[in-house]
Amino acid sequence: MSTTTKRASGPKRAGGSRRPSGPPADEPRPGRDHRLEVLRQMLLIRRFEERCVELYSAAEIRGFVHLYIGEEAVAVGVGQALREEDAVVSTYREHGHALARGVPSDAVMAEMFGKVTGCSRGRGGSMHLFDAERRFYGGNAIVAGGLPLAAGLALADRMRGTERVTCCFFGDGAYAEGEFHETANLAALWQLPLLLVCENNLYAMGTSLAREHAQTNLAMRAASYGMPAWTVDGMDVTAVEAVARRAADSVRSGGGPHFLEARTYRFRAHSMYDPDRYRSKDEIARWKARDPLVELEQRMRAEGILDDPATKRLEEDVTSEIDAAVRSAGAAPYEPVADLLRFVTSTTGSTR
Amino acid sequence: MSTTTKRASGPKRAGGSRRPSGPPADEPRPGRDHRLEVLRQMLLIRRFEERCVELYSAAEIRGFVHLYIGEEAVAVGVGQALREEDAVVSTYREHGHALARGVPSDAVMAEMFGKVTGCSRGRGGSMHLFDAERRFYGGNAIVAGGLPLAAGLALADRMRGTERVTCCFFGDGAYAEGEFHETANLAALWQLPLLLVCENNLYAMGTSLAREHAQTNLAMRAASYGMPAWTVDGMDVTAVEAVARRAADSVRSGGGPHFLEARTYRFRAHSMYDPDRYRSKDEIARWKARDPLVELEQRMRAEGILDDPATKRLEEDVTSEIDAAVRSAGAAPYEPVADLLRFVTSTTGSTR
Amino acid sequence: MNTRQSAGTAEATRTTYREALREGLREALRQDDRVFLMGEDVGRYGGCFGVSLGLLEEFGPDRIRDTPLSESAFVGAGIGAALGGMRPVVEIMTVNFSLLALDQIMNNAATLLHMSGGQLNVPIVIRMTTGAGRQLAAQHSHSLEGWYAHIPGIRVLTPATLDDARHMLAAALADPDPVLLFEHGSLYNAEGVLDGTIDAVGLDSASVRRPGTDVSVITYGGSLPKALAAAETLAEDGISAEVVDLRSLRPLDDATVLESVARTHRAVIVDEGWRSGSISAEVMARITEQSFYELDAPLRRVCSQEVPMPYARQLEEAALPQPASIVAAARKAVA
Amino acid sequence: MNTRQSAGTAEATRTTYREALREGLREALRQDDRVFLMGEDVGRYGGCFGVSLGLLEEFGPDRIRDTPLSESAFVGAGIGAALGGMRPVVEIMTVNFSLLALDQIMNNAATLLHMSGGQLNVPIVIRMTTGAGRQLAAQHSHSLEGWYAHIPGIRVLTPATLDDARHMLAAALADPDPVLLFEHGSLYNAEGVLDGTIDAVGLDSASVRRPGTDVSVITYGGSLPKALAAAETLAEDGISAEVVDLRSLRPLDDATVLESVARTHRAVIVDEGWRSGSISAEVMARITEQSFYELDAPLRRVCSQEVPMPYARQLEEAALPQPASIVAAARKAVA
Ligand SMILES: Cc1ncc(C[n+]2csc(CCOP(=O)(O)OP(=O)(O)O)c2C)c(N)n1
Ligand SMILES: Cc1ncc(C[n+]2csc(CCOP(=O)(O)OP(=O)(O)O)c2C)c(N)n1
Ligand SMILES: [Mg+2]
Ligand SMILES: [Mg+2]
Repeated sequence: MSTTTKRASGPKRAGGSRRPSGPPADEPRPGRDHRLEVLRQMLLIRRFEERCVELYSAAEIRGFVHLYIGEEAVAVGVGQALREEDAVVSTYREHGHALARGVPSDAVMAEMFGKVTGCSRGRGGSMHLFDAERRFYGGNAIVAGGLPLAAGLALADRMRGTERVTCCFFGDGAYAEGEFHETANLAALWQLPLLLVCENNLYAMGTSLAREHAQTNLAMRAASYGMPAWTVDGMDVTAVEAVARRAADSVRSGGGPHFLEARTYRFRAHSMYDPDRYRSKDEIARWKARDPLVELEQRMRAEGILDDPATKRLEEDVTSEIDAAVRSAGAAPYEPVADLLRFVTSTTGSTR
Repeated sequence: MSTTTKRASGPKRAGGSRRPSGPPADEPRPGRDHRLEVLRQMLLIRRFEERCVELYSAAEIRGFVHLYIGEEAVAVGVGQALREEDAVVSTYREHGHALARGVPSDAVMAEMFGKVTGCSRGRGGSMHLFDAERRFYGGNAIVAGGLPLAAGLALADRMRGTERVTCCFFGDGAYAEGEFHETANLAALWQLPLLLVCENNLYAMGTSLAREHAQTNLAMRAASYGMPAWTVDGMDVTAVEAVARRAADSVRSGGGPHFLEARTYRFRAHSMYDPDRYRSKDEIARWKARDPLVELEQRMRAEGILDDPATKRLEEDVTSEIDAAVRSAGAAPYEPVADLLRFVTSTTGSTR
Repeated sequence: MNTRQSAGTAEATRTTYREALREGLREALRQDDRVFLMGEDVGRYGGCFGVSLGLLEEFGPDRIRDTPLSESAFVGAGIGAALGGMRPVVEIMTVNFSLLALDQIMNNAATLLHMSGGQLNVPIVIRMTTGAGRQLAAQHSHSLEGWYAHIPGIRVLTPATLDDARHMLAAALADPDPVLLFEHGSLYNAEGVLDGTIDAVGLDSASVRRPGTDVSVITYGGSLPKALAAAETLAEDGISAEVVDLRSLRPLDDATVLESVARTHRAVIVDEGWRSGSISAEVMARITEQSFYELDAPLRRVCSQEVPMPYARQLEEAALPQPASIVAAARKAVA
Repeated sequence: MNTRQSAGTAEATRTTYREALREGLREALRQDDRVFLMGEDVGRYGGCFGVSLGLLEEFGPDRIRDTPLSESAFVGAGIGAALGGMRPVVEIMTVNFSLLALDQIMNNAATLLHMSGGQLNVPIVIRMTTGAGRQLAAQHSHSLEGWYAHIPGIRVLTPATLDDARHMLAAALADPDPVLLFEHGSLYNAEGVLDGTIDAVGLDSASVRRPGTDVSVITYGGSLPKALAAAETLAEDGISAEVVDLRSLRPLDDATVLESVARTHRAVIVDEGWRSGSISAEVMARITEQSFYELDAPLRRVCSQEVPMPYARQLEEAALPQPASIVAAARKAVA
């Protein structure tokens, strides 16, 4: 959460889609330190997940794992607009959201290993990361199931008169669920301090946007609930950050809920089990050409604030963080089976 | 379903609200017989329900009863646009829909008496009227619960290549439920032959429109799903009929789902138990001044197609129909208790 | 311990179940400003069954919060508000509508504490009306509280007496985890005298509402008055029935049930839920597992017939447990 | 009658549970053009667990119909389509998500026939994956089929064998009422030989999968292989366990269960559902009610621990019924 000092460029054209409709981004262009931090976070997410793939093949990680690779600019860009006291509600594709929120990578990795040192004590796994201290409320694997919850967190803040923002991430698929509709209306009706971030990666599992939604302009439809709704190029972290800051500031100052549609793409399959039969190689290649990490790096190099040694340092930094996470996760104990029935209710004693 | 021969006037201003946005109604003005039939249906619904109030006081009818008085123009106007082969899905406030659909008044009355001659054999009561032969599919008392069902009926027609329309009635309150959102999207996505008729009577029980919806222009929001959506003055049966015909014709000829918002008002409380504390006397009086029955009668008198003797004949006709219905309902037998477990499953034998 | 007596002298007050519930709400709202009531028509309308009448005027629209028709969203928002430090009381009009919010109840409220490894408890209370008897037919009449009791991570309460109606809410709000509170629709108008000496009730134990020696009649909620009426009739025949009110369906207080069965060696379970897979099956299973050798006769149960509740009065009556059917079952048990 | 033998000679074919299900679907789609499959990702993706792979290519997008994420709407649309003369097979990816459609399932599918006084039957089949064992944690792993069996008006099927996977769908589609079909996630890859002489199975009766004389092990679905494995182990100890596969949880085939208990006088019920309020409680209740005097020992059950399913392998394993826990319970029963 460093300060921003230079001018950010406006949102760019999302690959193959209409011109995004975000507000003009006339925020000051971020400084070098900030840029480096953003890049570091994105790189951490990328490398972390690449390592997860290896660990999955090695059967150290099990269950369902959904990779965020390709979408890093959204979590990191939005994350920059949030403060420590804000809350984040996420989905099953949440490694990126968790890491961008500052959940320690070793706690996330240990969680995937199912270890007691995991951020959910190994009870959650990849789909259910939690960190109450950092107000990271999961980790919800029911599509759209986090939306009402986020509205409730925002309601609590509203009723208590705090200036906190609750940010809820969800997908284009989630938008079709009834819970989206109910939550959008409730949030707008009650003017809740809620930032709705729809990660439109064009697919819900194998179902493309146009086969999920009769009308695919998601931001326009969101606006019909009576809240500001903008579209942003989700591959451009600078644009995401600019729009998210503007939205979060407005939410914070009593502007009611805001909706952001981030146009993005997952570079990998939906989950480890998905043979990805439903997307063309061409389409994937076109989007990979807009890799958000590469774009940011190139921009930073063009701006003269990144060079080879710096890149190398970053890579090393991130790799050693992940190495350490894997090591400590591997070494950590499993929770004893005798504790199975803990945490079903808060109080000990009879639970049934 | 008589033919229309004269010009209908366009939709009129709904009491106290914005100008409705229906299409110009340039259909031929209906003839005298048609007008009389429309009036008769509206009168039947009105008098039928007034009798229900008496019978409720006399404890002949029990359970929840929701009156349609004041909203008759919607059921009857839309009903005129439907054909015998079409289907209707309704709510718990469905006496009007059922009668307008041609469900015999004695079968409806017997149902409210809980008699075996009732249109649901006394198992449904006021909230669950059914008539498979007339393709009247209830009578659903879960708010918005009929919407997905209606989409399914329309899907069946679509898949079988028939030209039938399914018409689904629901309220402004139902619009807030997730099932509305999901159904609207599904219908638009699959271009289902579905006519969605939202009876906006400004209240969901005691909750006014503005406290249910952040954005109260329901038709505009419906349009955002990608389907034609019009608003019509629900107190003007001629306007309702004109718009409904246009919509139904379009649906029938492959135009996909259409949405109608009928601006209307219930003159009575939500149900027999409701002390109606949440509406002002003034507001009720203002709407009663736009009684759809009175408006139609006045228009017909002005047009010279209705006079006192004709009104009297109509009233007598309707009264004797209701008298007969009450008599036969009173005389009909209750279903024997030994038959309690019938109709849990279609086949006899073990059901548990 | 089921009740806590107040120190001072207190008078017995005449009241109804509805008013007792309302007093419980009023007290909670007065004592803790984190408490708020949210649901369809809880405010201006006064609650669909009038429970919250007058509370809007006293506490304002922020704390007596009318919601749009959106069961999933406002139950979920209650869960979120609970995570955010509030103490929401969420009202769902009728148990049938709660199915629309079941995803939030099971997949979030009941599960978050565990999924988060103990980090996130959810102090929400969800109230709803349950049960038949008013000819409201198949979408407004079911008794699903026993069904809900299958879900780990929640409490399921069924206040059947005025004292429980008056005090269970406070105990529920004091619990750090989700509590579902089922109010039987046929009880709202029940009148009686509130025990002025009780100022708190516990949630963990069942209660013997009438002692007896020949047969245990185990029940809860809307069936309690019927069981007590049946016990009267049985007494006239010289059969002494002990009536046990489960009060909480999750957790179930096995101990009180088993103690009663140890005294009577015979039991009839009375339950308005559909028979198959009912909570009465669970009570039978617990007894069979733990007190098999105490039993002198097969266990019996009186449940609702397995049929969506019909509207017609004679059919609805036949579908429900009634004092006569309880009497008949108890007679067979002691035969 | 559980099965119908085909007239001609037929060969035994090696297949998997997944393929057997797919063959059942393919056959239904070929034989009746009112049949169609609808659900999230059933088409281009091939079904989230690959059951419908290849069907889109054979039958086209109208009949292998991908839906948006809208469980309530597409299940409700299935109900409507069934009313409209079609024979929909609706797939819900996982039982936890079915909670979003529960209103449609209980308040409409299960209820319409009765509410309409017999006019509207709903010939829909709803398939879903159930069960744990793959470390999918608390929102993808529950076993709610026993819970669903509480609802009158529907059938609840739990195919556990290849033959049932292959043929139950046809019988379900022939039924005029709603049928829920639960496929246990751990069975999809189960391989074996399909009995080529069977060309139809019935839905009304349970099946003795292994005869025995000392103790009845009553189970269904994903627990059947575990029960059979336990029976092997018990046999080594000289204990002869009879394994009964319920096959249908609603209606329950009491007769087969009671006959088995009449032979063995002892029973252990094995059930992946949470213990309290499980279908195993219902089985125990049925036995207690009807065969109390046949029993030589208390009934026992082996269920899932009452906990939202944890991710970590050792915890998940401990939460589920396992052959060892079945063996232990059976030993106690015969002790
Ligand atoms: C209610 C529900 N239905 C179905 C699923 C299975 N499922 C998991 S992710 C997913 C796709 C969601 O798509 P989207 O919201 O666009 O998010 P993305 O995976 O693209 O990030 C589906 C169908 C689920 N988890 N929950
Ligand atoms: C899912 C559900 N929630 C709540 C109710 C209780 N209820 C019955 S009617 C009603 C109001 C519905 O309002 P609207 O849709 O506008 O229809 P109207 O009654 O005005 O015709 C409510 C809250 C219900 N029947 N179903
Ligand atoms: Mg997506
Ligand atoms: Mg209304």
